[in-house]
Amino acid sequence: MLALIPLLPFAGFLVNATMGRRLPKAVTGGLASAVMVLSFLLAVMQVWSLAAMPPESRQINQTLFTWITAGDFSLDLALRLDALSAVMILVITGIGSLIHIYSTAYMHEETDEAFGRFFSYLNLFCFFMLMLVLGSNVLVMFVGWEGVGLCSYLLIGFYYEKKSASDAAKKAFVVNRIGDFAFLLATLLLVVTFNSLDFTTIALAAKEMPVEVTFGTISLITLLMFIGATGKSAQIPLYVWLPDAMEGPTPVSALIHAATMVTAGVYMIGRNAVLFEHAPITLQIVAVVGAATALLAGTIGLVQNDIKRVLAYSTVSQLGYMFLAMGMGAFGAGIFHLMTHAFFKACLFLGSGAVIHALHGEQDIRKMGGLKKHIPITYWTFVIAAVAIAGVPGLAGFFSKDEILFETFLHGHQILWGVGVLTSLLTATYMFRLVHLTFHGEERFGAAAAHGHDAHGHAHQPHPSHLHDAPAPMAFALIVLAIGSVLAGYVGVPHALGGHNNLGAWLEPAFQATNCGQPVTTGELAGIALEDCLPGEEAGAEDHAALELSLMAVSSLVAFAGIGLATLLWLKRKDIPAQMATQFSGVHQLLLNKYYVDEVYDAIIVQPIKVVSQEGLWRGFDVKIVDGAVNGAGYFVSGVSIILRLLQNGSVKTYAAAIFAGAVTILAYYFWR
Amino acid sequence: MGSDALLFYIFAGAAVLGALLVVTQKNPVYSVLALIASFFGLSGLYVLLEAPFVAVVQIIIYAGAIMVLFLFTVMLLNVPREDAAEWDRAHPLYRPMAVRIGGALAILLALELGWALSRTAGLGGGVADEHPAVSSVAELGRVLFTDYMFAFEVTSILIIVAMVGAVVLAKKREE
Amino acid sequence: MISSSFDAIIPMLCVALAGLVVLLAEAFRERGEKMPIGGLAIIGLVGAGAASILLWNRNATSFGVVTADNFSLFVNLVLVAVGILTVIFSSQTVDRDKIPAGEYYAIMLFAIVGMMLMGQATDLLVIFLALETMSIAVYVLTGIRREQQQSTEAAFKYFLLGAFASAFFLYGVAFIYGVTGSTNLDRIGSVIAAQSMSGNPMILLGVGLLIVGFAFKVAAVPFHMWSPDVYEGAPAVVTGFMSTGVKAAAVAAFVRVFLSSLEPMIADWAPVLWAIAAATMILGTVVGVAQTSLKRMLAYSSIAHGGYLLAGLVAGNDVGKAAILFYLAAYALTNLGAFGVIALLGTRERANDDLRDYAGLFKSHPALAVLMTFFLLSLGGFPPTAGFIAKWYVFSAAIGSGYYGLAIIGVLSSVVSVFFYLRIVVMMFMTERDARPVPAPITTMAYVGLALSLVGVLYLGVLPSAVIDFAQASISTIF
Amino acid sequence: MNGLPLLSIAILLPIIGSVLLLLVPNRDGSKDGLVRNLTLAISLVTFGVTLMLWAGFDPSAGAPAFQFVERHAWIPAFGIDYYVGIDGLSLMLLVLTGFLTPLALLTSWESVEKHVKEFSIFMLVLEASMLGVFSALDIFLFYIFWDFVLIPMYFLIGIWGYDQRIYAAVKFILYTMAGSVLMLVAIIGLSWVHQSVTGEYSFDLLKLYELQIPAGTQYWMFLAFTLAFIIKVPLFPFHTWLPDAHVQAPTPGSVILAGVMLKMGGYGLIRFAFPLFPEAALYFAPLLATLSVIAIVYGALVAMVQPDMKKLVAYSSVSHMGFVVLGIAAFNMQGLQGASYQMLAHGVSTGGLFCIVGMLSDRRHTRQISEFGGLKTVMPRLTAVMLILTLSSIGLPGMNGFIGEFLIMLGAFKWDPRFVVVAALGVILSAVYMLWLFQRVFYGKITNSHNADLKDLSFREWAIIGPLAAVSIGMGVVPNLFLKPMEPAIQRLVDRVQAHQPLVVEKPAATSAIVAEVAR
Amino acid sequence: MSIGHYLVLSGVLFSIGAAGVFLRKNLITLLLSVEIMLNAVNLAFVAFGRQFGTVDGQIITFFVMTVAAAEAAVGLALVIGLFRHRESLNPEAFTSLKW
Repeated sequence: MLALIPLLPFAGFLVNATMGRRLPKAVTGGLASAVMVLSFLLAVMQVWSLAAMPPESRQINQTLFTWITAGDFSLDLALRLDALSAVMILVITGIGSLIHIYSTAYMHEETDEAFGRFFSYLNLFCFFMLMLVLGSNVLVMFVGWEGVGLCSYLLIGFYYEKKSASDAAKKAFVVNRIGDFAFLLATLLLVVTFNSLDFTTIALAAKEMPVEVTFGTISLITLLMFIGATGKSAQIPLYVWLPDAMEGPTPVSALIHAATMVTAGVYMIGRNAVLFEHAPITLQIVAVVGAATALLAGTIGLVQNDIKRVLAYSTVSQLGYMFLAMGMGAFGAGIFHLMTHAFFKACLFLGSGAVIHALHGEQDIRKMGGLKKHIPITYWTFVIAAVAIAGVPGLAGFFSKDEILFETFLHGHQILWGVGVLTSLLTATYMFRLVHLTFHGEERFGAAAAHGHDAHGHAHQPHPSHLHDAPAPMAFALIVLAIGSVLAGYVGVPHALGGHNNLGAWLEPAFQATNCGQPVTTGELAGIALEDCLPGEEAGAEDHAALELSLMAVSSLVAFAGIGLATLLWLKRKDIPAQMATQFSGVHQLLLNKYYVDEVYDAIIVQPIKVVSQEGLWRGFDVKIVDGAVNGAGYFVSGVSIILRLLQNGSVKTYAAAIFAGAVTILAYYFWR
Repeated sequence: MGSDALLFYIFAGAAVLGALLVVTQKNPVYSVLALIASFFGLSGLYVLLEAPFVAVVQIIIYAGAIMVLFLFTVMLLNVPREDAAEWDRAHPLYRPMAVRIGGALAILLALELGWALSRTAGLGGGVADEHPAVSSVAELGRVLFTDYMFAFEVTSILIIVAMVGAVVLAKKREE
Repeated sequence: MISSSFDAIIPMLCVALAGLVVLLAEAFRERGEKMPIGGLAIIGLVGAGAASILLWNRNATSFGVVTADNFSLFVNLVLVAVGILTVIFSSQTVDRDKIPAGEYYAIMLFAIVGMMLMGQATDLLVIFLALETMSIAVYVLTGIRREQQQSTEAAFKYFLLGAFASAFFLYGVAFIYGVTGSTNLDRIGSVIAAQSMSGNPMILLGVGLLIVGFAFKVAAVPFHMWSPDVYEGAPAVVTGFMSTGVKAAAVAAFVRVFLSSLEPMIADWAPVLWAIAAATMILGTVVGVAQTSLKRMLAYSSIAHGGYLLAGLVAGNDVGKAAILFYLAAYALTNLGAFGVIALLGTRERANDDLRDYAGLFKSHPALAVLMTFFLLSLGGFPPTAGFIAKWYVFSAAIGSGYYGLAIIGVLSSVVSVFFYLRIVVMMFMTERDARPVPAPITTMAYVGLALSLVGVLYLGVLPSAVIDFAQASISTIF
Repeated sequence: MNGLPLLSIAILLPIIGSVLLLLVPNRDGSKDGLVRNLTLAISLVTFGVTLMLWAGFDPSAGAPAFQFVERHAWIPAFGIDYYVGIDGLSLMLLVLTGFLTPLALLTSWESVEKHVKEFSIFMLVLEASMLGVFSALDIFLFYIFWDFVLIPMYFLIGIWGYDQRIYAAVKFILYTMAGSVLMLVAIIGLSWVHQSVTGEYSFDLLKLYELQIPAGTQYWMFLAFTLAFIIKVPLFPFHTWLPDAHVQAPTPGSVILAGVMLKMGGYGLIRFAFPLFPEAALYFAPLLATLSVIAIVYGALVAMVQPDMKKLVAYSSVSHMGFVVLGIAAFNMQGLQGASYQMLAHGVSTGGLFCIVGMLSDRRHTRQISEFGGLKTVMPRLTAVMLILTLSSIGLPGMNGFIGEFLIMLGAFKWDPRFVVVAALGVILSAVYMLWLFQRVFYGKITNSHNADLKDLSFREWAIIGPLAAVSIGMGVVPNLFLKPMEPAIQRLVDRVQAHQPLVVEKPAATSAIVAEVAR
Repeated sequence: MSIGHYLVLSGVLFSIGAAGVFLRKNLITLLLSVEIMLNAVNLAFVAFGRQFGTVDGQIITFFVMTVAAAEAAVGLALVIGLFRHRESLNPEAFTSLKW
């Protein structure tokens, strides 16, 4: 039953991959969407039955078969549904369904072949993503982990004829692989340490171990895992692939590069919460990296001009938030933000897709503006999502973001909290910069778009009068997601606001394996450990309600300030940004060029490796030295041969001399040995 | 020094001198004649060694027959002088080397032989000290046709081969 | 002592009689009359072979100086095979090259008599006589195409150096005679075994000079220098004949002298032979690399094979003796086959033995190319051919006596040798054909000969057990 | 079925087949079709026989170690037998050989046009000798097959190869032979050791396993064996014959070379070098592991910058086979299972890659990457299959490459994590070079007009590449199907080796010992 | 005279003969040099035989002479053959086979 959830999309993939090119679009798209919806319904059913179980034993297991055995190492291909993965599969299948539906319209102008290919990839992605979250052990999760990477590769490179697309695809895969390198090492360490890869087994075993005050095995494992997560979830230093990944079709950006795949790192930390709690040092690193990524991406997002890139950096930034939460040990908060983010970011991406669709491929926001009246549905859904992400009270983003900031502050990391708030301001600012430049102000598309992108192979020129709003399937997805953006937060309304943090409570057992029996005595770490040992409801509710409320107020203010700032700068006083750009041209250029990180990576890693490999290893070492030695041995023998044969000079006397000399030598040996 | 010793040195001197002349003469005719002289010296030594039949055979067969064959060939070919042909100089590797090396090796070989002999015990005694000489032709013949019967027969094959071979190699062939 | 028994010399007698009959037949031949002279020779050889088989295990001796122990009988059989194959290959080339058939076959048969005698003789003097009989016969065979300067030149070089080396050999015999008072191997052996001789410089002189003589015939470094020139200059069939027959006979005598009477002095001669064997293997293969004439290339290869044989001799153990016998058989069949192919491809005017002459042979003469390939693979020591088993066998002997170094030199040099064997294969199979004088059509008889060689090579390579047992039985009765 | 000597049938079938082919008169090439069909049929039957072996094989732990054993005295004087038998490890490699040969033959149908009959004979003989290598239990017999393999491969490269074929063929045969002859010396030495201990010669592997070999002897014999095997693998720095051989070989040659012949090296290490000389093996394992991790990274880096597709895949083999040696060096269950599995996986996926490169080069008569680009547009099916094989080569989880690499790294990690940290870099680098290749060849626009009308996979090509791709995936999904039969065999090997302590070698002493031995 | 004297003499003659092979540029002298070597050996045989008091040494010399005669016959035939080809007796004239 459980296995059907991923297998349905897989079946869809098989059909579309083999026959997609020959089937009409309606069938392909319909089939792909149908399997997703079906999968979603199945997921709901499964979660429903899960919810019916008592909280301590909320698990549904399904072992398919024994996958790998080698000596004492044995691994099952097994699936497990628990509270955490329940949230994930709902998000994946739910938002996945919507995006499938959306895509049937969005991709409609592709050829049959490309259309089928697109949906087969998309289905395959969902299959792998579900495997990722349902896998009951690290390796099954790793299958999903790499599988989604593969689909991401395929989908980013969907327009494979474009060099930039295929470059971006390769970059995404390779950067992810760097993370996987660490993840793989972590896996090996896990086997060596726990002799198992099963999440539950590991968690139970880890529970018995002391929290590592100094850097120990678990810290190393978790650190390596986190490095893996930075690859998949686009954190410093491996975030560079995600903005480039926007070369893929927009629904892909929405599904993979916003809602699901990129959150796999967050999910993975949540999945291994027990381990991470035993490694406070790693948690600190996670938090710092998360906060730094959030800020860095936010600053870059501020100046980008490509509608999707802004959203991409926003995604990186929001992922940083999630990691900040995870680093605080507030796993529930991280997952909460993951969920809400899935809604509004998907909505934003799909909205941007609708914009691009309307403008026939134009992505530069400097060439948009005033679209509000042309595409109202898109506009409104987009704005709702933007408000949600900005953290305006009452919408999804507010609750989740606030919980994170609260937890951060609570754990005594005021600096990180400050970073979080600053990022929050930036988020509100760049989101509304985007909204204003896209939808408000004067219309700048028209002629400009005539020689704009032609990413989708559209032949006809856009014209204002021909602008049309999202067709029904797209509109449907947008509206549902917008509603989600508003409402999703209410599953986790904090106690301070009189809620019950239902999501937190639901997730609690999934993270509950902490060894609360053994209090940790060492210094400041005690705080974290004790904090987690206390049941969530009592933890913050009474003592910190006031604090939480005041922090909420701060962030609400910040959200509004950001929106206001954006309105001021990009709607009212457009001269200021331009002025600033010239005044601080250095900073502006730095931001515009994304801190030159790609260039630096290229210069200090990629190019040296290429040059060293080509000139040093291959043409130098391999050809000249190693092969040179081999051929040299051959030449040596031939050379000696040519010299020695000259002794054979044809003169009978020389030959006699040789015999004579031989005889004399033998006798000499006998008498002077 | 007894008369034996004197005779030994005379004959030995003749043999060595003859041999030296053989290898130093440029004219092969002289070489052949010097070799015959050397053979006479050897023949004398055989007499000293109480092997008169060998001494006679040495003169009759060796000096008389084999050397005449050589002489005959030399006359037939009629090349009294060594020719320093152009191909001589064409071999920078060879010319001076082989002579020098050959000479040096010969001296080395002589030294080695001498050194070896000098270290061998029991060579100091007279040749004739231990056993009486067996020099009768009858005894010689008896041993030759009993113990060396087979070897004797083998030489017949050897001679046939040599004969047929010499004919095959040298006779004018009808084409 | 006259032994009343003639048994031991029957094989030789058969061959010698055949030789005489051939000579007589030639003498009474009418001008232009065709005679099945080759057939006569084969009959004699087959008779010798049959006699050898009948004498098996009887340990016959004749005249006190000839023995027909299994060792020599094995060698005899190898020589018979060499002889038969040579006769078969000659059948085509004798007519083509206008060689006087009667004399040619007679001398060849007498050479085989000398070879057989070398293996059977138990007296240094008889060995010397046998050596000379064989040598003189082979000198003549080498120079038999006297209208060719190369042939005569080769014969003269061989002759002069052979005589030179014979003198050394004989001098060695003299010293051994001087120390032991006898030329009989048994008596020499018992004298040497009775008293420690290794301090006696005279016997060492004798041993050293004997090594020179034998090593010359085996073409071991540095006494090898005649062989490339002679092999190149001689008619290909003769080259095949001498590279196998002479080597087999010389090695047989070498083994008999050094592993029977001189065995007690093994510590004295083994290091010398070790060095010679090593140098022979290395030089033979290394210089072979630079050759472009096939005959010359195979000459160097056969030098190297002499080195492998010596490795078996150095080992000095039972395995080594049997290995040498097996090696002789394997090498004889292989090398004769290879030279047979070369001979068949020659024309009267040109030997056609340059590497370039073999370009594209696979296209023009596929059967010959395939046969040649098998022979080359066997020479290179690839399974499943006789060459592999033979090499394995001698190296096994060397290793059994602890001579790892020699074995390693051996195997590495055989790798180098593969290089030049493969050059021929490359030419035959992988290169396009140049313009080349077309050889005379190849007779069925020649193909039969090659097929026989191939069957032998494969038989020894795939099912060597019978011959190995045979070889082991051959050495068990003597030494 | 038990009555039939199935193993010998498998080895002899191709030989009988090649004799049959000899009888087909085909001087002018008019019967090429018949020859091809006949050859394919023979190889398919052989494959069937190997499958029958699999079906009849008892993989349970209690079953006899070697099954289908046949033993006939061959050279009794030296205790040499025709002695064949298989355990799980051999079985899998036999099946791999049986599987790849018909596919390789199919690839020849268009690429090989001249001397079809001879080509077929060489392929069949090659198959027979490879089957022999994997099933010989007499070490002498093993060496014979081992050495013989070189000959047909030499001809395949030399006659049907590309421009530099002669150089490559000669280099191939000399290089690999130079390595293996020292093994011959060691094999002979081994039989003498057996003789000195028990009084009789034997080349029986199982008897030799039981020998207590003195430390100094082990030291050198292990090196001799290992040199032969790591040249075949090939391990850095003995790899340079491989790119030449691969690039110049015709497609079927490359497929067999990469698919099966390289495995002979790994198989030799597992079956011979380690269990015969356990102390020395444990002593040298770190050295081997060091070389193997260098090979992994080095091969990958050099592969990355190759302009020639075949060379790229060849260097990738160096990298992948480095993993195999790493797993063997670890010599624990995971490492060894992984290594064995990786051999199978690499055989399938790299064999497949060579097939595809061959198909492209058949169409365009070039293998330069720069000549291609945008092929996905014209040949989407080939692209899809190529993608599968690329991913398999990269080691994507769920594909065959991953299982092997993971187990190897796991085994090596349990042994010494330092090696794994370097080896795991290969995971990154393989993605770099394979995806870069994929991108340059298949992505982008068609810039070269020659590529514009290339045909997609034909039916025959589907028949070649389809099974390979399917098996690549299947092996990743149900690896236990392949791991299970090998397990008892590998367990036994591990037990044998791990029962020993590493050799404690005082190097100078050992060195002087060998010097003394050589000097004798 | 002691056996040593004869052996030394024999050694000297043998060395001279051996040297003769290198000193002269005439094929016939080369053959003569080989004859000197054989005679040196003969002397040793006879001396040894005398010392042992047997006829063996003397008999062996007969065989050596026979062999020498046979060699001379074939050798001279070859010399004539060579001379026919190049009108020269210089051994260096006959180096067409080399390397």
